[in-house]
Order: sequence, then C-alpha cells, then structure tokens
Amino acid sequence: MSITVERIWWRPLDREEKIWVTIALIWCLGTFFMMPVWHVIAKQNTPNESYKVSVDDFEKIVIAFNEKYKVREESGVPVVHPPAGSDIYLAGTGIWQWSSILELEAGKEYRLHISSIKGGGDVAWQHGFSIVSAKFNANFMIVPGYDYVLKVTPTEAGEYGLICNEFCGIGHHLMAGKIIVKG
Amino acid sequence: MAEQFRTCPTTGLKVHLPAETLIKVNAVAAVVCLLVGGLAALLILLTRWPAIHLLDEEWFYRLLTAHALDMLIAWIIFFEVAGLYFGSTVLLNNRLPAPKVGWVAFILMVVGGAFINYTVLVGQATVAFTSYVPLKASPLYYLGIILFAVGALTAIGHFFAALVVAKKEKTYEGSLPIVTFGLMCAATIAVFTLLHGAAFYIPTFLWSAGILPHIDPEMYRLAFWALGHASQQINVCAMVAVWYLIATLTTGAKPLNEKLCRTAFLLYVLFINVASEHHLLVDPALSIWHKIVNTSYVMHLAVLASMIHAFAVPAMIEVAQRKKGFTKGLFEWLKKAPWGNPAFASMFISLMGFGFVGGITGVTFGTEQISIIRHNTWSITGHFHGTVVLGTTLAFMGITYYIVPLIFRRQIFSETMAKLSPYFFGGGVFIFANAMMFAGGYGIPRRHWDVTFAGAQFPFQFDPTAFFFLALTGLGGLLAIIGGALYVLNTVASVFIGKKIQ
Amino acid sequence: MSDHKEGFEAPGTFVIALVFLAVFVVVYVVNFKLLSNIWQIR
Amino acid sequence: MDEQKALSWQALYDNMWGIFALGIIVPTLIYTVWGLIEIATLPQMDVSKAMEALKPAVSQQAVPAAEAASAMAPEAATQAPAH
Repeated sequence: MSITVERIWWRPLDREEKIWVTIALIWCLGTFFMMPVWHVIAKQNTPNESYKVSVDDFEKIVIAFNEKYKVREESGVPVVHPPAGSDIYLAGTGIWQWSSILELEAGKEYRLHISSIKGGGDVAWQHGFSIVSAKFNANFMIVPGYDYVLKVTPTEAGEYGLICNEFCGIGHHLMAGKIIVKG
Repeated sequence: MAEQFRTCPTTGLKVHLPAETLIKVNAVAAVVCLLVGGLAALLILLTRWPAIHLLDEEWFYRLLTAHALDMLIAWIIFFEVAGLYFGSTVLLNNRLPAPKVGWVAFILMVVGGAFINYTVLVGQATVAFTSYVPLKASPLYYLGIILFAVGALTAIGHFFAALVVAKKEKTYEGSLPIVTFGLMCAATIAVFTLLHGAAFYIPTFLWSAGILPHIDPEMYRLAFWALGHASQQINVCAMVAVWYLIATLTTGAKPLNEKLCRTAFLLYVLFINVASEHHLLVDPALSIWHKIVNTSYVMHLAVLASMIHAFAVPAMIEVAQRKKGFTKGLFEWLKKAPWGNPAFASMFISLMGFGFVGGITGVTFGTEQISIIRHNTWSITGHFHGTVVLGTTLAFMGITYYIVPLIFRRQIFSETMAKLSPYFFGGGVFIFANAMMFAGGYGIPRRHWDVTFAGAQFPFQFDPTAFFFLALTGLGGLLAIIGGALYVLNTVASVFIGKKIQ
Repeated sequence: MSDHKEGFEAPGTFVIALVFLAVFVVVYVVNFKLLSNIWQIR
Repeated sequence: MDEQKALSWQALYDNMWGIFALGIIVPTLIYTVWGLIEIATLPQMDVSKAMEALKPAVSQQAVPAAEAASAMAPEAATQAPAH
C-alpha cells in the first residue's frame, strides 16, 4: 500500500467534479433558504416567543387557569374550555400527567404556553409535548423554567392525543392525555 | 529505537510495537463494548416489538441507557482511538511518542466505562443517554463519563503529539495522507466535543453530589448536544477517512482530487459541529435565527462536504476499476467490484447506507420546521441508526478485516462468517432504520416502553399501520443482530484462536 | 490521470449521485407536505 | 509560478494547528456563545399580568367598580383606604 501523497495535489477539478459540486451547492443553498422562506410563506413554523419563568410561578398560573375555565372533569383531570383567542396554559407535571385536558375551538388562534411544573410531585421534569392524531403529529420541548408560547390554530375538530415523548423518569410511558377540538 | 519496530511482510508498513499494543487493547475494548451494547440492543429490540414486549419498564430504561452509552460513546471512541494511533504511526512510519500516556488514557477510559455501566445496570442512573436535568443519576455515573472523556482527550492529545513528532522526524514527505488528514479533522471535532462535555458534566457531577444547587435545563441542553450530537460528527469524519482507506486497500484506488477531498474535510471541521442544534429546534429560549444558521451547518456547507465525499469515494473506485478493464457500460466496474471481500462490501454498503438512509433524513429532519413533525419521534432514532450504525459501525467493522491480520497478526477465523456479516448487518439495519422512520411518521415516540399506553389514564391508539412498522423494525433488528453477532464472534475468534501470521 | 479529458472519468458514479439527489428531493418535499398537514403553529 | 501558488495553498491545508484552532473557535462562537447569550438574555414572563387575566370571573352582584379600579391601577388601589 502506498501512503505517499503527490508533491502537488492542488489542481483544478475535473469536469464531472465541477458539475457535481455545483449541483450540490445549489441544492444545499436551496434547502438553507427554504427555512426563512417557509417562515414567510407557510403557517407551520417553530414559534419564536419564549420567556423565563420560575416553576412555582408557572404552577400558580396553571392552577388559576384551570380553576377559571374548568367545565368538567374526566378521571380526575380538569377539562378546561378557555375563550377563543386567549392565553392558555398547559404543563407537564412531576407525577407524569398533563395539567388539564384543553377544549379548544377549531379555526381560532390561541396563545398556548407550555412548561413544566411539580404538580404534586417533587421535581419539574423536562417533557416532550407531542400532539398525535391519525393525520399528523407535532412535537415541542417542555423545559422547566421556560415558557414556550405556541400561537396555535387547531384546524379540524376532533379528539387529539397528547403524549410525552421525552424520557422524563419512570412514569414516562403513562404520560398520555388529550386535547379536544370542537367544530 | 529500531528494535521497537517491525515491518509487515505483506504491506511493507513499519509498525511501532508499543503503538501496536495500544491499538490492540483499544480495539479489543471497543469490541467488548460492542458486545455489551449489542446484547442490550437485542433485549431493547424485543421489548419495543409490541408482540413480544420482553423487559419490564425498569430494565428497559436501564438497558436503553446502557445501549446508547456503550455504543455511541464507548464502542466508537475506543475504536477511534485505535484508529488515531494507527493513522498517526503505522500510516506515517512513525512512533507513538509516549506509550505510557497512551496507557493512562486507556485506563481512564476503561475505569470511566466501568463506572458508567455499573451505575446504569444497578439502577442508579436510569436517566437515558441524555440525562436531562433534573433527572439525576448517582455522582459516580457523571464521574465515569468525565473520566472517560478525560481519557479520550488524553488519547487525542497523544495523537496530535505523534503528528508533531512525525513531522519533526520527517517520517513522511509532503502533506499528510488523506486518511490521516481525515483522522486529524475527526480529532479536532472530538476536542470541541469533549471540551463541551467537560463544561457541563463537571457542574452536573457537582450538582448530583449536592454541591451545586441548580443546573439550568436549557443551558444543559445546549451544552449536552455539543457533546451528544457532535460526538457523532467525530464518527462521520472518521468513517469517511476509513472509506478512503478501505477504497485504497481493496481496489487500489486513489483520491481523484485531493484538493476537493481535503476541502470537504475542512468544511466538516468548520461547520459540522454546529448541527448539534438539530436537537434544539423545537426548544424555547433559542431564536429562529440561531436555529436556522446552526441546524443548517451554516448554509449546509457540511452537507456539501458529505455530498463531495459521497461522490469522491465511489468515483475513485470507479476509476481504479475501469483501469483494470471493467469498462463495459455504466456499472460493470461496480458489478465486478470485490463484493466477496468483507471490507469492500462493508465500506460500500456503509457509503450507500449513510448517504441514502442516514444522510438524507438527517438533513431533512434537521430542517427547522420539519423538526416539528419529527422531533423525538422514532424517526430520529431511525435516522441516527442510519448514520451511526449503517454508516460508522459498518465501516469500522470493515476495516477490522485488515486490522486483525496487520496488527494482531492473525488470520480471520472464518472467511464465510466475514463474507456474510456485512450483508446481514447492512441489510438488517437498512430495514430496521427505515421501518423506524416510517413508524415515527405516525408519531411513535422514541425512548418509550409501551406505545400501547396500557394502564395510562387516556391511552392513545396509534394507527394500526404503525404497528406493522414496529414489527418490521423488530425483524430488521434481528437480522442486524445476526450480522453483528457474526462480526463479534468472528473477530474475537480471530484474535484469540485465529491462525498466527509470521 | 489529472490531464483534462473530454468525457467523464466516472460516469457510473455520476449517475448514482444523480439518483441520490433525486431521492433527496423526494424525501425533502414529502416531509414538507406532511408538515403542511398539521395545525397552524407560529 | 503556478506551482508556487499550489504549494502555498497546500501549506495552508497542512497547517494542522490553524485547522485545529478554527475547528474549535468557529463552532464555539456560532453555536455555544451565541446560544448562551440568547438563553441568558431571555426576558422574564410577566407573571402578574398573566395572573391578572386569570382572576376568578366576577359574579354579577359583586363590587365591580372597586375591582375594576384595582385592576387598572394596582398601585393606586393599594394606597387607597380599604372599603
């Protein structure tokens, strides 16, 4: 096996190399500019609004929110129906549950704040916020101490699953809830 | 000094004996880790296959943690250290400047690896690979990772020192050979990675020991992925270097244009590490501009690099093959390639698999907005099994068939096993990774013990098609495990009972 | 080897590369299509 | 002449420590430093405003005027004597 390198290896590219590098570069730049362009032309984008908030403060807000808009309970979990267009709050809890079942109206935009609270447990974990349905899934991170604001418009009525998809301890796989969207 | 070298009769390469011993021990440690990680893989696989659902939840998460650490960190970094010593000594007719330092590094890594495996297996560190705070493991776990990282850093420092010595003692002329140049780039990427590892594992260790009160979870995520994702970029870079090496060894090919290949490696060094952002695209706190610039490796320049390598490696093989007279049509060169040579088969499957399965999906899922539908689903797991397993692991398996005769001076125990292994492994992981990605498309989460949500308050029912892909993942995984077992058994048998080569 | 040639030195590889690019484009476009099916989020 | 140019480019690529330095500095600045600055300078959520909006709904027979006044100008309400 030869391991010597030619003395001069700096030389022009062959034709096919030039063509391929050009094609590849165009594709790479295209996929790069697609991201800012999609922010302008499309309605499915990563939200750009978030805040710092202490775990206890967010818990206070979630409790107040649930109390104010609770319409009923399902298996001990409050179902809340906030007014369309309002600020709404949802948290993953330290006992591997979701803080409420949201009941939303289709076609209305909400400012959905997501974060993590202790909720009767000892620790506010990181969670994965994953809306799942037969048609799609959408995923965001829940990080304790941070309020992530998703300006979300449920487009179609139905019942959607809400599961945790970030490992958050031993109760992780039981952490399933739902979001109800009314037509 | 002279008696510390031997000359390989077949290749004519000069081998520094202390370096040879270090290459041996690191390679053996790597294969042991692959074995442990592989056993964990089998058990996890049989648990995520809903029809079998083997382990209980506690053991599932423990073994998932162990599998990730033994594979993504231990197997690959041990092997890379062996590769770095090889690239900086044997390929350069060079010596390893301080073999004792090599032993210190090795011992640190072994002790670190032992701490990690012990704490995880006894249940003191069921925190998954990421150990996202505030999930807390015992301090020994973090200490294990720190020791491992310090050991790896020491080995990399040693590699750079060897390069300096080689240059000073003029053991080679002109530029570094492309393989060593690629390894040097991988080592640079590794230093970035391991420094970030130190920057947050040390505070996290102190937090776990009760000394620090709080670790900011978002800062932890930012720093963790500079280790967790960037460590896989070391693999990409090292794997590409191995492609060039195997292409040369098996077909006598030479890079068509070194300028192009080296520029591509340089683009890796500059930009590949920022793609740690792939894990933070749907995180709070970071702006969309930080996300877009970083997730795209700065305008996809590192993707351009991969596309260059993906062209340059088969092109150099094609040119070499055409010179041998395989000039009929477009693909005679490929049909008549040495497919019976396990190193070639591994390399070419690795090349294609990395590009078509891992690479395409990596760029696509790493697009800022597309992350919304892929983040933390099984699609991501499918993607990185396409890169790290089908790509890196298979390439490393391929080069083993040269390392065993050259360094261990043993014949490969069974030619048949060696021939079959890459096809089983490559085919298995191909099915497995793709099936995972389809399952993830239905929203099947990663790191999840039970996607039927039995016993949950509000169980969600996934589309039945998703369960077809879960089963297909299981089947593909079993095939891959057969291929992996063939490799491990064959390698171990060759090293210990293979026929000696004088 | 480096001297300029009119034809391609590695036409087979070039075809493989174009197939690769085609698959890439398909996967990329399909994913954006899937993305456009979800709720409006901004 | 051409060879001289090629050699100087090659020397650039042979500069191991230059590549090493760039490989550490570039991603550290673009990814880590920029990211840490963004996380560190993230604004605080306005908790009191959020809580204000979530006050229990006022029932019809309650004292709307005082409530409204305190909601509008909390400082003024605290200074005013209690009813």
